[in-house]
Amino acid sequence: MGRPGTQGGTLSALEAAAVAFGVATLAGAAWLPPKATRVSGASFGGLIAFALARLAWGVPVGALASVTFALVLFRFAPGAVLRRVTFLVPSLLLLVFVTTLLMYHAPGSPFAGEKVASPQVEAALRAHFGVPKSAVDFFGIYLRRLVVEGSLGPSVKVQGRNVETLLRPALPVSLTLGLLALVLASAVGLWLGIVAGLKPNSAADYASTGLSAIGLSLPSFVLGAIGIVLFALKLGWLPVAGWGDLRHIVLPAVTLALPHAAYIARLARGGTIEVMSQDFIRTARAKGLPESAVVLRHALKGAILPVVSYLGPAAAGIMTGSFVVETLFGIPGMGQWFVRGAINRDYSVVLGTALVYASLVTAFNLLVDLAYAWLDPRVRSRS
Amino acid sequence: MSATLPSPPLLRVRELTTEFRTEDGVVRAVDHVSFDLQKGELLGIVGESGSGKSATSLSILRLLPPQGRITHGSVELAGQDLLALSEPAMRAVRGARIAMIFQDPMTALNPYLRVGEQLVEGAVLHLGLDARAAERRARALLDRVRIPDAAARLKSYPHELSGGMRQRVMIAMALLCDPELIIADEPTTALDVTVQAQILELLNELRRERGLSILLITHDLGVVASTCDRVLVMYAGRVVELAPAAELFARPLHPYTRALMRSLPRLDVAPGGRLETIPGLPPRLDRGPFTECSFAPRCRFVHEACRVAEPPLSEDVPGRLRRCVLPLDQLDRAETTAR
Amino acid sequence: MYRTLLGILSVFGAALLLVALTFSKTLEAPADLRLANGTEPKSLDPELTTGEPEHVLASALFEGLTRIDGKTGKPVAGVAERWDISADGTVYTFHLRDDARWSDGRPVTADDFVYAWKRLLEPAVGAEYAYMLFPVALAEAYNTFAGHAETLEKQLMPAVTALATQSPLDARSWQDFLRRNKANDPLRPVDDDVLGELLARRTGTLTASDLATFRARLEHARAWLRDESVRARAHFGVDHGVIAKDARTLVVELRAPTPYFLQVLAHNSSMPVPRWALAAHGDRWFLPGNIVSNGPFRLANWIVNDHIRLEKSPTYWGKSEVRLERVDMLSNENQMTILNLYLTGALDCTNRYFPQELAPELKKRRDFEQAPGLVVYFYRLNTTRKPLDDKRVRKAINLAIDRELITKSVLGLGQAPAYTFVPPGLPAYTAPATAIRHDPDEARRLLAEAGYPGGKGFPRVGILYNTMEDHKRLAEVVSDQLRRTLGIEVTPYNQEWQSYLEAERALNYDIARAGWNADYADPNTFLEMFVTNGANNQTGFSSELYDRLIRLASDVSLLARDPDPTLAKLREPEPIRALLAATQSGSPTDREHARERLRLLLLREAESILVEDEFPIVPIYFYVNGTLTQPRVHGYSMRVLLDDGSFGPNLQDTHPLRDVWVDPAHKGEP
Amino acid sequence: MSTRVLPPPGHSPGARAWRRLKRNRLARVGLVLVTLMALGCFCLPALLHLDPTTTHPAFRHQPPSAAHWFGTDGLGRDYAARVLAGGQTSLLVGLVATLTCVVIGVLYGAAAGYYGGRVDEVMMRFVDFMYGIPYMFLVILIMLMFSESARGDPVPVFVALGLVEWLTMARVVRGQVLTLREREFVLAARLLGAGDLAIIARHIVPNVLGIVTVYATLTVPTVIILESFLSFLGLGLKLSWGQLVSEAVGVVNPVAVYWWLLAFPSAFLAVTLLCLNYVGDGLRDAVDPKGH
Repeated sequence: MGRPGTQGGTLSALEAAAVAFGVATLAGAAWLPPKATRVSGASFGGLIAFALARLAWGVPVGALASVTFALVLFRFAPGAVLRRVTFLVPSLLLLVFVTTLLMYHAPGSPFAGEKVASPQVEAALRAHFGVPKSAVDFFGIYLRRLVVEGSLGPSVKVQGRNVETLLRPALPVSLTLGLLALVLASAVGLWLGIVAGLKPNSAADYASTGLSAIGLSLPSFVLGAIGIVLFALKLGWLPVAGWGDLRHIVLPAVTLALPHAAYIARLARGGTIEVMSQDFIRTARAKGLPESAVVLRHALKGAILPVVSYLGPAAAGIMTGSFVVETLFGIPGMGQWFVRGAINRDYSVVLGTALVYASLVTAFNLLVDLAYAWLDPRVRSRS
Repeated sequence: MSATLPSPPLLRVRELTTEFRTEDGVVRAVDHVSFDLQKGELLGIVGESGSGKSATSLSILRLLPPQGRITHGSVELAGQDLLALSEPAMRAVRGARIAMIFQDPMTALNPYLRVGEQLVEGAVLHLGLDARAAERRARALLDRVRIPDAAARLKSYPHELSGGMRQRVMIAMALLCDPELIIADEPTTALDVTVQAQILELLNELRRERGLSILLITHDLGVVASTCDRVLVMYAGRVVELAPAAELFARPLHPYTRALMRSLPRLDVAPGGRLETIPGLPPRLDRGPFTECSFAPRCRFVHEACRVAEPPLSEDVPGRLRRCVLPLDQLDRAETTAR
Repeated sequence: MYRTLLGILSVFGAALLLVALTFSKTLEAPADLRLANGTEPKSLDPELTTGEPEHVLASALFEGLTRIDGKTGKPVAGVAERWDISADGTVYTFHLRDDARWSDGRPVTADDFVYAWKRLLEPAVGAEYAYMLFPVALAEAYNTFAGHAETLEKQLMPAVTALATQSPLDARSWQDFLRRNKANDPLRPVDDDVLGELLARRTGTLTASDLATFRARLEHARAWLRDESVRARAHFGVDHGVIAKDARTLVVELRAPTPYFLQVLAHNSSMPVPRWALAAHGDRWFLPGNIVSNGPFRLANWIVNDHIRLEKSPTYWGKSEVRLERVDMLSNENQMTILNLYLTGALDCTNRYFPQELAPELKKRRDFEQAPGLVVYFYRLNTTRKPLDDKRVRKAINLAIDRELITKSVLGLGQAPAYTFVPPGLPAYTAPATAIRHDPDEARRLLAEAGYPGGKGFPRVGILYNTMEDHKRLAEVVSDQLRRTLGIEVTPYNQEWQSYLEAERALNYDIARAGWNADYADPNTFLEMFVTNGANNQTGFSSELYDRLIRLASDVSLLARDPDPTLAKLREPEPIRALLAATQSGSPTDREHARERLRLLLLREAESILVEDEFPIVPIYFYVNGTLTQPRVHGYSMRVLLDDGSFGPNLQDTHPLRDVWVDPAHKGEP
Repeated sequence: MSTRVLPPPGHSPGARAWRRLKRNRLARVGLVLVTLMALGCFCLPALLHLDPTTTHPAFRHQPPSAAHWFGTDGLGRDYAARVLAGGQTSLLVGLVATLTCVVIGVLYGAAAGYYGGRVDEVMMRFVDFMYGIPYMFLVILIMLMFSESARGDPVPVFVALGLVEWLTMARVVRGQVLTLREREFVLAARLLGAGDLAIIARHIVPNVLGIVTVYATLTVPTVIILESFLSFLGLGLKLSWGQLVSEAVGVVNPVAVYWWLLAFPSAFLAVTLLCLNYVGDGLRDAVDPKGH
């Protein structure tokens, strides 16, 4: 009846049309001529810069900074980057809308508490938090808040706070954890994988295979639990949970990194074996280069390329995997908001986290693509 | 054989035997191969693919892949046994005294590094040059191998160069440390015919200019005929014939060499005539040890004697070696009747 | 290539830098006491909070007219230093302390309470706990009547008009219609016999003229509600309900005598709020930096999803009694993490947030304490759905469950099996006789009688529970017991909280797990919810007698008007008749006493309808609260001192932080 | 003729791949173990009359014994029965979700690759967009939407997991199809007037089956792990390995060590995932010996 959830799975005509329009816009971006892509990419880039700069420095400086940024983009950014950015804004809009639809069609409203409130109370709350009964209306309110006020909206469940104030302290925590895990996974994975790949079927190879096996075959929360038992409860070296000093980060980062380290090790091993069988390695050896130079100068780049292309998905995986680890270790990061927002139907929190995640994943994918191009001159000259 | 030649050979290969472990068992890719290479000489090694030519060259430099192993024999460079050297000592030989040019310059050059970076590293390593001197030297060599705008090319990546250019880069790279010996493993196979000739011409020029010895490995008899001093013919991992180039082409002494030549297009045969092919395929090397002549299954002159045992290498004609039991006159007779 | 390595290294460096930056925050001084406080608090606004973690924090940060004493568990003087109660028990005059101060130094005045209470009752604020103050005269009218009038006008009246075309209507569809439109809630305060009769009609048909009467009466009711609401808004807080006589005198008028009112005043919903801070910061007034509070502690730091740091307030009137300097309240829901933190010494008290599954093991420890609580764990049965609309089936389910086994072997903390609904321990209330017991044979017989011999033909039913390990375990045991005893197919399934609430409210379930926590120590808080179409009923259960009993209990004088029809339907009318006589004679105290006993007996009669006749619920067990507390922590007890000098259970599991202290001699012990 | 000259092995690509797979020891062992595991999970409970739901609260937390090989859980249920029953759902979820993802991924990827150009770009941008949505989020929302009607039925989980896992499959297939459509036989078919659908069905799809098999094999473990994450959050299936493991993780503590609760399902899960990974790797090497 009154509550949005009870409408069940059917989309209204307006909602369906809006989704279709969003997809069409996204598709339309592909038909833009290169010049238009430059313009749109630069302006979208400026828009995103404005959203971020406004939070940091306020509207006037933010506007100036973002216009400058847009001009710099237009003038200097590679076409491929601008093309990506062109797709980014419609993608994010579509993401917000689709997520809104999903939330509105999921059963349960954010205003239901254990004790039933009167319809008037609910209406008062809806008005106060800007969560009307229709998804399309909500989308409008949300966008207005985002664009005009530069706010991700108030959280329904954590009173008195906007989503950005909730996420601002959580983001560095998650980023720290995620980046550290990513670096750890890359470092350990690359090292093991390359060592194993250089000497297949050696002891080092078996060791790395064994480690990959552990990382691949158990969910991270099991690894985390085993880590807690061993290092926190049995040995007492590390704290059980919490956040505050460097000792707190060890177990979560390792837990988060291990599955990815395992995968990276596999990729690096494969990459190394493949590279080491290449003719140019023989050429390098024929020059009389010592093996270390052969590996470092000639093999490494090729060996890590498959790993680099995996970093995009890995970053996404680490970010979304982080809430399991954050839950397990009681870390005040983004992941908790993400899960709790969805479960509590805290619409703004869900959208805010989704936006941040999507932007991070996109940004990281762009970085990875750039890194790939930087590492592989053949890709570079093609684009 | 050594008696016929005045000076001690630069490279002396004796009974070289190399085996590969494969999924199907051990393969003997190089089987008791012996030959000498004089200073300034250009020796060609010819054979079908899989005959062991490349394995021979890699064995000389000890660059076999992990599954390959030299099981027997010796390789002496100016009297020094390379197989006895420690790995660091061997590295000092590679690139500095023996350089190698590989078949496909596309894959033999590292795609991730600039041409310049790849060129200079040998000079820095072996000649102890600093980066700038090494680059000067590299540029000079690129000029020498007739690469236009050498300075710019140093900054290029391999994929930005044409095939011929890349092979010139390879040659320049090989020349960088003034080696005594260059092993060129099918240097022209991956190139256009016009470029092939230029590259061969360049190699020959450089040989004359610098007194280089070259071991030219090829499956292309035409290349051998035009450039080599002497020719070694390999089949199934073994030497089947060794002769000065001119003599070999005038009168091949082994049925396999003859078959090879007949499969070449020739100017002295009327156009429209059919090229011959060698029936069957080379033996699978994992089936050894040989209890018969390895060419016997495909040989048109095969007879009982061939089935009994592997024929030895014999010097039936002075200065020439061949691995065949068929008397020379019979061979010639059969040849004419076959025509 | 070395550049690549350099690149990798610089990424490494950047990551480490970020780590360093995150951790470079100034470190806090270690806390005296670290408590587990459940999930992240949603708000510290005492009027708007609803959850247990928020309640604990609000009680530390703010203080009402009264507060709960840690030693006795009883309300004692808080901001009010003393109070006078009128002879009829309906007017309380509170005298506020001279030295009660806000943390910014301002005095706490009677106006602060009037402001806070009006805010609590303001419909637009949407405070869920507004009903706590409903005993105060005009409070309910202030809070709900305008909304009720609007509901009648915008929803019910058009719906009735539309329904009129379908008349005559059979009573079943009529009741269905009333439930769908939630008609009872807005009409409950309306005293109109005609309306009451129509609302209660469960047999026969409703003619067009009935509906017309109903519509006309609705119009009346609407006008009355609107008028009352206007009146309440004009007078409440001014000259009626709650009145600030002067800065230090507050007069509260009650609708009817309410024995538990002093307890209500200790609850966070009636605590004062700083109106100047609200004016300055709006709904962010309780965030660090903005908050002004009047309790024994003040907010020092709030790291979301990690902990809240409280420190002793220097402006609190009783600061000499507060012995803790710094307290950390940990926000973590993961029970196993909390237990492990406790066991590694990183936490002083688990509170109730330890894994229930380990209860039997933990019970053996010396640092473990427990006490029964005023909470009942039960299953709702959807009485509107086949086959649960048959009360024989509902009874069969009640009889098929082995509660003894569940409390002993599944829960193992000493929980009491529940054969009635209201938890034991409430003073002066005795549980009614009950038909609920473990009797598999009778259960099978009843099921066969209902047409499902051996469970044959019984449709598959589900047990809905909200996502949580403890509920899951119980649902699995119960479904297994039902399956094995009755031969019926029962599937436990979970939904996360919001979906679960939605499903319960929409009666979109067969059997649903529920728990009810006493808002105040009185059976009314448990029994009130099962009135017909009550917002928290959520079973579809409806009984005219039950509704009447609950209404009479809220104002026993109504019974005197026409007692016989009601008494005729009761199980034990005699003691009630006797008490009814006693309310009309004797001294005022005797009358008062008789009224209270009469009220409890009426509630008891109501409860017996639940557990002897109708079975809309399956009571499972009564809670036991427990905690692991380090021995150096004192005053955090599961026992309270009773009037007679003996100890009794801390029924509501309250542990005011102002009365907790840490033994310094024990410091350093893990 | 001599036996020395052998004809080249004239096998079909499939048979060659199978031969290579059989030579890969890890893959061979993996295949055998996974098969055994599946057989065990689906047949043993019936054969041994194991009942995963009957509770005996009085006999809870019993360590492994002759009566209960894997001990009992917190409600006194036979843990062996639960591990095996959990295996059924875990394997099923892996299989069904993978099938879903294969169907969507192959169709989508084939269409994108086949039509190419702008169509391809748009379709791939959409995939990027979907990658941008944190997948867990999508799963949670899909599951929330179905949780009301499903009453613990596993189907929404299947659907949800399939719906998020098809992206990689679509990318892989698209890459293959992009090269395939330039191949001679496709051109020939087009010259003969075959329609797009016919070409996709007859020429494209059969040729990507190899790589699809490989990725499908690797998707199964991914899906099983993903389901365990959902279980950890309380959104997963009622009885699966992931569920058992996360329940066991919920009681990891130094007071009472119920090691069997974690050890058995973890071991089963780990062995299965590992074997599937090795089989997948082996398949990849067999189908495409040069790697990616």
